[in-house]
Amino acid sequence: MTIITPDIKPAAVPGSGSVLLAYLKRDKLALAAAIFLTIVVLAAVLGPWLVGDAASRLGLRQRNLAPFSLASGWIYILGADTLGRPILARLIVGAQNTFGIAAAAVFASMLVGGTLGLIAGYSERWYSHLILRLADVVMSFPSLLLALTVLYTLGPSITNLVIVLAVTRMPIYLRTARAEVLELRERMFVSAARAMGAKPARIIIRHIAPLVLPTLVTISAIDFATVILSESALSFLGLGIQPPDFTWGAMVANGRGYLATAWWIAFWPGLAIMLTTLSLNILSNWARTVADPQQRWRLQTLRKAAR
Amino acid sequence: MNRSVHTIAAVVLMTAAAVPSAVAQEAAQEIRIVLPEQPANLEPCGTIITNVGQILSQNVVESLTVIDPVSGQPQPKLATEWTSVDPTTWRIKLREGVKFQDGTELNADAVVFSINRMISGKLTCSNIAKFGDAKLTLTPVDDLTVEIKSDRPEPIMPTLLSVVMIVSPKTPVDQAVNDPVGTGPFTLATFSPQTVVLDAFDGYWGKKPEITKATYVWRPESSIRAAMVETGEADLTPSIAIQDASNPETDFAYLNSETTAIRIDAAVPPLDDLRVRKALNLAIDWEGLAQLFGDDVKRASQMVVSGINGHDDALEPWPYEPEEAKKLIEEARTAGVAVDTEIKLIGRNGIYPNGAEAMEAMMTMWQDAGLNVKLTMLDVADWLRYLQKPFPAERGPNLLQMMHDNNKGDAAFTIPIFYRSSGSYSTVADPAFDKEIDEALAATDEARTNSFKAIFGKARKEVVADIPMFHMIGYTRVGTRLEWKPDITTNSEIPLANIAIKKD
Amino acid sequence: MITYLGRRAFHSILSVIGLLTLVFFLTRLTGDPSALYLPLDSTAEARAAFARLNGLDQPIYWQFLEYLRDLLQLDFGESLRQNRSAMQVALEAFPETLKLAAVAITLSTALAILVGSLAAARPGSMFDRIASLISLAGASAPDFWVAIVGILVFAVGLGLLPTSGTGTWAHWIMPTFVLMLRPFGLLVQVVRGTMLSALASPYIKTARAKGLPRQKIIFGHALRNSLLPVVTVAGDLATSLVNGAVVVESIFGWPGIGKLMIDSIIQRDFAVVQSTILVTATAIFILNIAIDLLYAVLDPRIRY
Amino acid sequence: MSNATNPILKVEGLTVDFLSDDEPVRAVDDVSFHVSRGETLVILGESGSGKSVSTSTVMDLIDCPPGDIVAGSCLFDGVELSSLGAEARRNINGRRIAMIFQDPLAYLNPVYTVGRQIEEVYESHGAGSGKDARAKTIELLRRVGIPEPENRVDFYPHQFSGGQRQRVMIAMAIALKPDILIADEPTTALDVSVQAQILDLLRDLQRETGMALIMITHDLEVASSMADRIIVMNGGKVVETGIAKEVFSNPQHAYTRRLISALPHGNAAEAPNKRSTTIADKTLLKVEHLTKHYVLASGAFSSKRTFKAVDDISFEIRRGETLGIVGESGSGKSSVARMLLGLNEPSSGKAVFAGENIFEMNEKRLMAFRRKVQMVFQDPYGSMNPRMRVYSIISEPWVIHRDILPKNRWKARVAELLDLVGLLPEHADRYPHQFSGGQRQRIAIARALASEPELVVCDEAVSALDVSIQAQMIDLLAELRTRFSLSYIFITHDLPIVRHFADRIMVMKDGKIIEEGQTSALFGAPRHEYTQSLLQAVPKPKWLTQAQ
Repeated sequence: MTIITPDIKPAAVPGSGSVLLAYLKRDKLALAAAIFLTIVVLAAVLGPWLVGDAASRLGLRQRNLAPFSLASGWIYILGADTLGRPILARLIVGAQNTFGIAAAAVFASMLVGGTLGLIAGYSERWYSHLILRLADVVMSFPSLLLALTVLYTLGPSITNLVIVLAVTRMPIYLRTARAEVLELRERMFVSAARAMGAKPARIIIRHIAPLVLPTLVTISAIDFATVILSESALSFLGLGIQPPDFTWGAMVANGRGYLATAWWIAFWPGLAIMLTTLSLNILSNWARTVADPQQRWRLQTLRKAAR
Repeated sequence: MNRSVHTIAAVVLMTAAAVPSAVAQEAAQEIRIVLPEQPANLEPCGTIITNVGQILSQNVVESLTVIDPVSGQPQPKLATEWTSVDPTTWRIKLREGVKFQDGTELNADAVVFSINRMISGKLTCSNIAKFGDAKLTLTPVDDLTVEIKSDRPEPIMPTLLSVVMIVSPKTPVDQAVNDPVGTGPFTLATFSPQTVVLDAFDGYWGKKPEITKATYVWRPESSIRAAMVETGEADLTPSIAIQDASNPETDFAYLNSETTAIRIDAAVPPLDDLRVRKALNLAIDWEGLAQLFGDDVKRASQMVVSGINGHDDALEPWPYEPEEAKKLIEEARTAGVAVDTEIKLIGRNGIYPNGAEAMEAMMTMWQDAGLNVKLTMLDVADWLRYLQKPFPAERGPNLLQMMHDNNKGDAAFTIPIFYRSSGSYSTVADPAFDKEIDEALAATDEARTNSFKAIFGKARKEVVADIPMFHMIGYTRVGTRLEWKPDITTNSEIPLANIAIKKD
Repeated sequence: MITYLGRRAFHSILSVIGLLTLVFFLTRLTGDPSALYLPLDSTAEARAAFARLNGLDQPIYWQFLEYLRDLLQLDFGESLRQNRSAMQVALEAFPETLKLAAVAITLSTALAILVGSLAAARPGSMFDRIASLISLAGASAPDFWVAIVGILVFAVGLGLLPTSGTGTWAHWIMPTFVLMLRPFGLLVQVVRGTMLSALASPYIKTARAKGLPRQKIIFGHALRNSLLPVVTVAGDLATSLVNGAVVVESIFGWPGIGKLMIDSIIQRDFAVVQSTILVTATAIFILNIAIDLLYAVLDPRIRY
Repeated sequence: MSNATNPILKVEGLTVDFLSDDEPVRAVDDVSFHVSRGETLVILGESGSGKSVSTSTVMDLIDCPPGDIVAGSCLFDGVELSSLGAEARRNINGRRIAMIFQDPLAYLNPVYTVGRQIEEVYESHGAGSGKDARAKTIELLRRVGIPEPENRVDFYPHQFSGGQRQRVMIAMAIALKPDILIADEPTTALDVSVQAQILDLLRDLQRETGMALIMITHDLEVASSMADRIIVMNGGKVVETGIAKEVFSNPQHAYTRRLISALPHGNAAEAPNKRSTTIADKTLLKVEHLTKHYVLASGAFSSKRTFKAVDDISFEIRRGETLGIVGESGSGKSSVARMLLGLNEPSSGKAVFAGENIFEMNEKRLMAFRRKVQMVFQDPYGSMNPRMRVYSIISEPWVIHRDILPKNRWKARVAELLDLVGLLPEHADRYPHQFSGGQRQRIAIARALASEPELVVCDEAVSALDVSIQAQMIDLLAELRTRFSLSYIFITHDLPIVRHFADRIMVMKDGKIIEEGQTSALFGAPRHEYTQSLLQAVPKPKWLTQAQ
């Protein structure tokens, strides 16, 4: 052992906080998206406590108050809705339901779909085929029928809305997880674990799941946006969240009749949805760049040597 | 790269510019009507369904009588006169010289055929519901006279006959149809998933209408329907939302026959307490709430509109007295009523424009008054379970959003359903009240009118089983090309014969 | 290949049967349709007659067996609303949706491939940033909102396009555009991503070492290899469009199957719900098989 | 032969940085070389030495992560390449300078036929199109030794064998008779017999066209067999340069000397013997009539075919013995390993370990057996879960076999094992990607030792490593064998590697054992023709062959 190989210096590992922050700063658009999302999440958490009362206080004499006027107080800066409630306050309070529903639905579908996908990908028993057929069925099942059935039989509630959205998004995770597993289970470290005598459960949980998870999380960021949009489409068809609860999607749906006369009722929540989904998409793009060793340099500060 | 972007932009601009004036120019005598909903079918027995009636009624098929929108009294149509032979028998004289669109003559046999087809039970017939569970027997007396017998006195038979659409005897008896043949001034030309087209019928017995062709299309969004009339793509659209009725030149408000209300489930505590029911009525800022429905709505004190036999103009609606409401609730609380029980306010999605907003507003107002009201918005089918008997077993205290449409001229279409203990929507169970109602239904003329008024008065002041809200306003946008004004009947029919084209 | 197709078809038929069974029972869970078909004030007798007339008085398992029996005889039932064969209703509406969906997905895929490739050719450039932002913004807006604003602006405000309906090619512009927004936005991202990794792959180095012109490298070598994931995503998006462009159809009065399906569901028109689902599910399964075959065309390494 | 006075390509003082977050990484530092027509220049170096970067700069192939040419000049045929515009530069690539790469499967576009990819060269340089280009392409394929070129021209890259793919790459490169051909590790992924053919082809073509050949390799034998002149690179710098024979016979720089001494293929007399000294008589594993069939998917019109991956093989191994299984790709040697490890089911046959047939063991017995047999895989990076720390990787056998070690002793034992394989205890907290290839293989060995096995199966365990690291690994394995009286099954395609390590050697071809014997006997007098060809395929130095 005479030759000591130089210990190859590990490249900056994506994952450590300061490095990520530096990468974020390099991409101004992603930075803006991150800041916007932070603000929205803060609003969702603190909103009801801050402006909860204002959001549900009737002001029938301030119906459809136009925006950009401070005459009725700063809370009316974005105007008022059809019952004279300040839109700003409702946006802030509505963020909680919007994010809560989307997060719960995405999480549930990722958990269930991911688990089923892991099983369907690793095992070749009969239940794997059953899972795949199930995914086929859900894929070709109109989500609206599901929404109506669930809302009728279980009653309209936020939980049931989450169930509907989660079930309809589930096949995406199932199929992605399965496809990843099909590739991963042929990897050598899985063979190594099997050679050591590891049981399938251990291989799936310890070896495969952690490698599938990042892909699923990447999908979930975009899916989060999709769920917000689906929820608003359900509201448009009258199958979404039911009053007095509301989300941004429901606000747009309710305000759509006023686009010609009081555009601000549907515009602000629509803008909020758009900026949120846009931010999520931008951030997931950024995350993909960070994760890709061949693209990561675009986010790095490239210092040339002096010459 | 840049060049391709420019090319794309140029192509887009060119396409935009090249669009031929998107507004389809209809020939002068042809009109286009845009409805909110696609008619599921065109069975003449279903004309009381708004979107069927607005196409067929008085255009393709005609009834024996029509109701005068002002007086509420039946007027001749295919029947020219009618007489009551005895309390259960009416004799109807038919118009002479009327031909169906397939060439068949209108005669007593055709009328008997049409009514028998309606009551046969071999097809789903909505219109028959207006007759309740009455059993009818028909006999042709001579070629143009028909005798109608019912199993119990039917003082308003001529009014009821306004829902009887007379169809050609060649119509199948046991099958609903989509190609109705009637006596009206228009024949059905096409019925596709996109349009219904009516053509003028040359052999019409009455005055020849100005319109030669009418095309019906449908769009659910009120704003789009309004836009279509504005851009000239359509000439007329009924029931647009108040916020879209922004152009006084084209948008007409009309008092429709609809009355909105909240039904109080008076059978379940704490709503069985009269003080609570009164408080519910007093706690609403009616003037503020009216903002949601437009300046022209009328505050309601009873479930029928003016013009219906039995409507009491003198009956005062509930005022807005929040303090009084709070006081009543406190009284009830002191008397041991569980006023803090959660009360379900059951709304129906899309029941009328701004219906959900109204429910939200009312919920907030009741909460302010100290009641624990929680809103649930339901889909039609689900909501129906609460509306109709038998009610769901575990329904709990509930308030139900509803809308009642009586355009048939008589309070008999209203009172028994709501206030008689057997009424399918009724939460009232008062034998004395039942008796009063039965007597009123059997009465005729002025006695009938007065006893109906008395019942409405009692319902408002003593029973308080509902919260009458407003007599609603409909808005119709009529293109500048047309000479026509909507009225109380517009919700059930749009007679093309009454529409004229403006002469420039 | 033939074995493969047979197996796929067999699986698809199993799935369709499962789907129809599920739909049958789920729709019946949503309650009795008689309340919706009869006027609010009709009598109990009338309701009973209605149930009898439409076979709704039978126990549900019996109704299901009857449904299966009829299905084998290619009888798909009568529409409660429309008084005619439910399958006829569904088959009338389906081509309308298919036309719209096909145009929208084809156009958005083609455009996305162009824009995505150009963006990937110069990552980080102005074109890349603007293209990404615009495509994502389009995909992020609620479609019904865009549709209504579009009508208000282009039909009412500028008078360039008809508000809604069918007929001339001008009627196609807005529905297609609205329907394209989301597929286009997503596909641009997919194309851009796969193109970036394709452009970094070894065979591109070979192409450069051969001295190929740049556009040939991008569109000839990298793009061709990027098409597989694009086809997958486009296929999924097409599936969701075939399954009902409900929002666009109902706003623009497009007489498609999505609108028919939602109307039938709300109206509890069971036979039509079943028929629409049978039609769309069949179309989706055929689409999936077609996509599998397309894979084999695009990638010679894939053989079934 | 060499024409140093008028080189076709002259690189002077080339310095290239790769940019990233930290200080720029200097990939190539002040590198100069030149090559003349008809001459072969070999750039020799291990991975990371910068040997590919300099030629990529010449081809203008460097972009990501962004390379930054700090200094230097590339004069091609008297023209400074960096002064040319993109179009002029493109015109040189493929036409005047061509390049072939290590892994032709990845470097050929999978979705186009090979014919189309070659025709493209003609078309994009305006040297023919359509039928003309196709005819030229077929001729070219014939020249590089593709059988039935008229048909094979329409095949896709995946339908060719590895050697044929490299021939296709070569055809593509020489299509326009370039002045220079750059070959970047052209034979690394190939079996030795195929490697010899490809090298022959390159030499023939060079003779025919008189082109200059720049060959990049880490393999000293390949280098010696091809080079007229050689430059040795290490750490981005040129450490030695000169006429090939002189460099090999009299290396000046310390690094070159180390490289040459690490050569396992060197003269048998010089190399130290690393064979086992303590072979017991007791048989550890006895394999009898082991067979593995695969049923190939049947088409619609063809009947099912079976493919015999392993065809009735029998052997045994004694405690403390090292059995080398040698064969080229597809010979079935890895299938044997996978079956012995219980990763694949055999079609028939048995393997008796400690008196019991492992294919008939119940679950409990199988668990016990798995402790006794461990495997070290070819790709140390792929065989470790990238999300697990070294500590978790090494301790995993103890998680699975709860009774090996109480949990409180794991940490200490991991440190011990790391020390045993020459790593530091603090490495336990790192992830696999933070190590070099050799270090990773050490971790894999530590993991294999964790369950205190009696038999370790090494499947191409050193093939992916640089030559100097290979020697270290062999040393380590030999040392561990002595300390723990381990037995090894050492599977490799590289016959010379096992020469001083294996006690007995088994040569496999097409699923069968064709020759078996004591190592020295086998090397001394190979009986089977195939074994002989394997031994002869090892490249001989050019100066020797030319002298003959």
